[in-house]
Amino acid sequence: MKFGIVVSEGPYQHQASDSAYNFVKAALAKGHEVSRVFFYHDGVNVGTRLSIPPQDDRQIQEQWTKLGKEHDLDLVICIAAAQRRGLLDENEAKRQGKNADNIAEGFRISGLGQLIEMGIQADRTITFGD
Amino acid sequence: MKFGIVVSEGPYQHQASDSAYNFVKAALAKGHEVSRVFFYHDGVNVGTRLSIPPQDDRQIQEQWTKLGKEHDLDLVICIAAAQRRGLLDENEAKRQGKNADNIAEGFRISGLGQLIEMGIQADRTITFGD
Amino acid sequence: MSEVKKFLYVNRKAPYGTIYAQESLEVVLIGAAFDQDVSLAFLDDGVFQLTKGQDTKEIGLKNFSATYRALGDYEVTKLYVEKESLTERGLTLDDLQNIEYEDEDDDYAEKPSIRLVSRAEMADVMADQDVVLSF
Amino acid sequence: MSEVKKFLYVNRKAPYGTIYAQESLEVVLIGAAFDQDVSLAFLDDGVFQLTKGQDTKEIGLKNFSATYRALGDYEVTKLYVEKESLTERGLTLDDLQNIEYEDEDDDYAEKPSIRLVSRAEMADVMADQDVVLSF
Amino acid sequence: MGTLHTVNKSPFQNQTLLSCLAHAKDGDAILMIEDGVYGAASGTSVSEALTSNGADVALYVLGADLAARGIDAGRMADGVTSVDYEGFVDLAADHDRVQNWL
Amino acid sequence: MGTLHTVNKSPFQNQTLLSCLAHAKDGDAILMIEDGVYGAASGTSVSEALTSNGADVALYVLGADLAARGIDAGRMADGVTSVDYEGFVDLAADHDRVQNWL
Repeated sequence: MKFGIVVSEGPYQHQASDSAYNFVKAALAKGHEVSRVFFYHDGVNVGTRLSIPPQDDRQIQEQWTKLGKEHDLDLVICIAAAQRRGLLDENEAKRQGKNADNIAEGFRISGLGQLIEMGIQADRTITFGD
Repeated sequence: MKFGIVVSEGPYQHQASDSAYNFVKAALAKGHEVSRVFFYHDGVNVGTRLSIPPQDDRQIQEQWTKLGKEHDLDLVICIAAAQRRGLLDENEAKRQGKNADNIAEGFRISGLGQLIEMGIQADRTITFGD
Repeated sequence: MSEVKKFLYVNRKAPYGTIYAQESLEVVLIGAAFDQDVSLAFLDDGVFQLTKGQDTKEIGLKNFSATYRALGDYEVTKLYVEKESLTERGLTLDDLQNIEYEDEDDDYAEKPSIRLVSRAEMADVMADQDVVLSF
Repeated sequence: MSEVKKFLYVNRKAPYGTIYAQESLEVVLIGAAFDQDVSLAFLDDGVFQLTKGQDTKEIGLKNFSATYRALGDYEVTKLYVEKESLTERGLTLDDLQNIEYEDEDDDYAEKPSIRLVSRAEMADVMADQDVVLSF
Repeated sequence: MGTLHTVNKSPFQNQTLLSCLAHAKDGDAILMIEDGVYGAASGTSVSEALTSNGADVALYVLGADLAARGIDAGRMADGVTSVDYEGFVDLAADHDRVQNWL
Repeated sequence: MGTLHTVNKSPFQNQTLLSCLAHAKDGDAILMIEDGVYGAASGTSVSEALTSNGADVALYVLGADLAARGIDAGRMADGVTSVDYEGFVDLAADHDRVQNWL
């Protein structure tokens, strides 16, 4: 079965991204496919490479990057939500005249159409948020 | 009278930073002093210079930077909360081996002690959050 | 993608205090291009999104309430509003914006997009979907 | 800074679902160095922060519940817990951690830090503060 | 002059206003802001709880947030006074402390 | 096989569980996760609403979130079944759709 996942809250602030991560891991372990993880609202902040969590805490961004690499996951950050919140990739930073970017490896920034497309293609769409 | 202000939620996601801004402007207009604005929890994200809000929307970070400059406000971002969420200044980026920083002009990163100190020094402490 | 799915956007939160209502609307507008069978549900505090006379000048946030009236142009024409949610909040249909669409199949007659439903009918609407996106 | 103010940290949210409980505790620990008169209030869902037996292994979050037991070492010894909030949640004092401090003025006798108060007494505690920080 | 309490959550979704009312004392004031302003309307499932609270508590609502949400000032419950941001500042200054119910 | 509903908010603070219960239909399931797991305990001010809901709705709770919050499995209300994340995945797969009550 094909799952599509939405993450709607920021890392550390809310448990949503942790719950999504645990769900995705369990789904993959059971042999299901995860067609895409779409980060929306404050969920876009999961994809910053600049976070430095305490060493005795989980490393949320790194967990996703690693899981994404292992299972070739499509980790998509909503561009509209990301721009409001200051999450940029190199291209977007250049285009907008910003002198830095902060997206982490394994994530890509794209439009809201990717959320609808995920809903169409997945057998089940599940949102983790607040 | 001296006001100390805490902002506890992220920009755009929650109205807290807007309400705090409107309150601070009104307090200053009435001749009060605002001894410090302390950004905590997701409130630290107010201080990113990488956000690109829609042009027909308010520019939250720029509003604070401008108000801060006009009134010499002490805009303090909590370092512990900021590290979890990926908000860094140049020094911290260097120290942590990160290849970019994202703090905006007019904000400074400091410890939680600044919150307690604000509570001691201000006549009234007011929190805008969720 | 030839498959047509039934998409329901569930709105249970008030506008402005948090961004969910506004970013939900952004998804609906983009989603309209995908030719799916789209419905919107407004229940609990979500009914507050549709009140008329919203004026955000003094709080400085962008007033996006006019966008609901434009949904018809995007062929988003089914806005289910829960009656019990209105009543608990002291509201009636008269407190909500007048939202209409032009019915192509009926000589472009203007028809109301808001469909007032009971809680039980709302449950039926929810149970009849393929994809439920909550905001 | 010689002035001593009464600081109350108000905890009304459950732990782990959101970060407020944990970051509140971080403020309390830092604040302890400032030699103010510190109290903590636990009411509504905040009482859940003090439950014993928390085990976060399976959700992957850091378990910070032991920190409450260390508060005494920081001379944070007044933890007001609202009785009605416990009762509504089916809890009694027995469901909470045993949190103690050593009373310097009484030959370092171990005394309970948790003070069970009624809602009316909690209102009195709140009204007796200089600075109220809410999480 | 007592405490200024602020409440910023809709009382139809969240218990915060009720908890605030249960802890406010005679001479205190409650100011409803952001989504909390929905609590200020009359004829709702929570307006009874607001206006019949036992204590002698002054009730205020931030007019800017009321207007944003399209709530007509005529719909406000008896005894609720609308203030602007400067009025909010005055309330904060005139009370001994501010407690924000988050 | 109906809808899997998830609820992630404490029912003592937030109306979401009650709203979900009011919209769940016979054959649906409700899974309590995150702060929603507090709703699964017996002997609370909301446990009556949970277990006496009219519809034939199966009730589940995510054990990992229950353990994190120190709620003893023995305190669970009658008729609530604890599942792990793999059980959550099974519930999502076995129902026709998932509705997340946020």
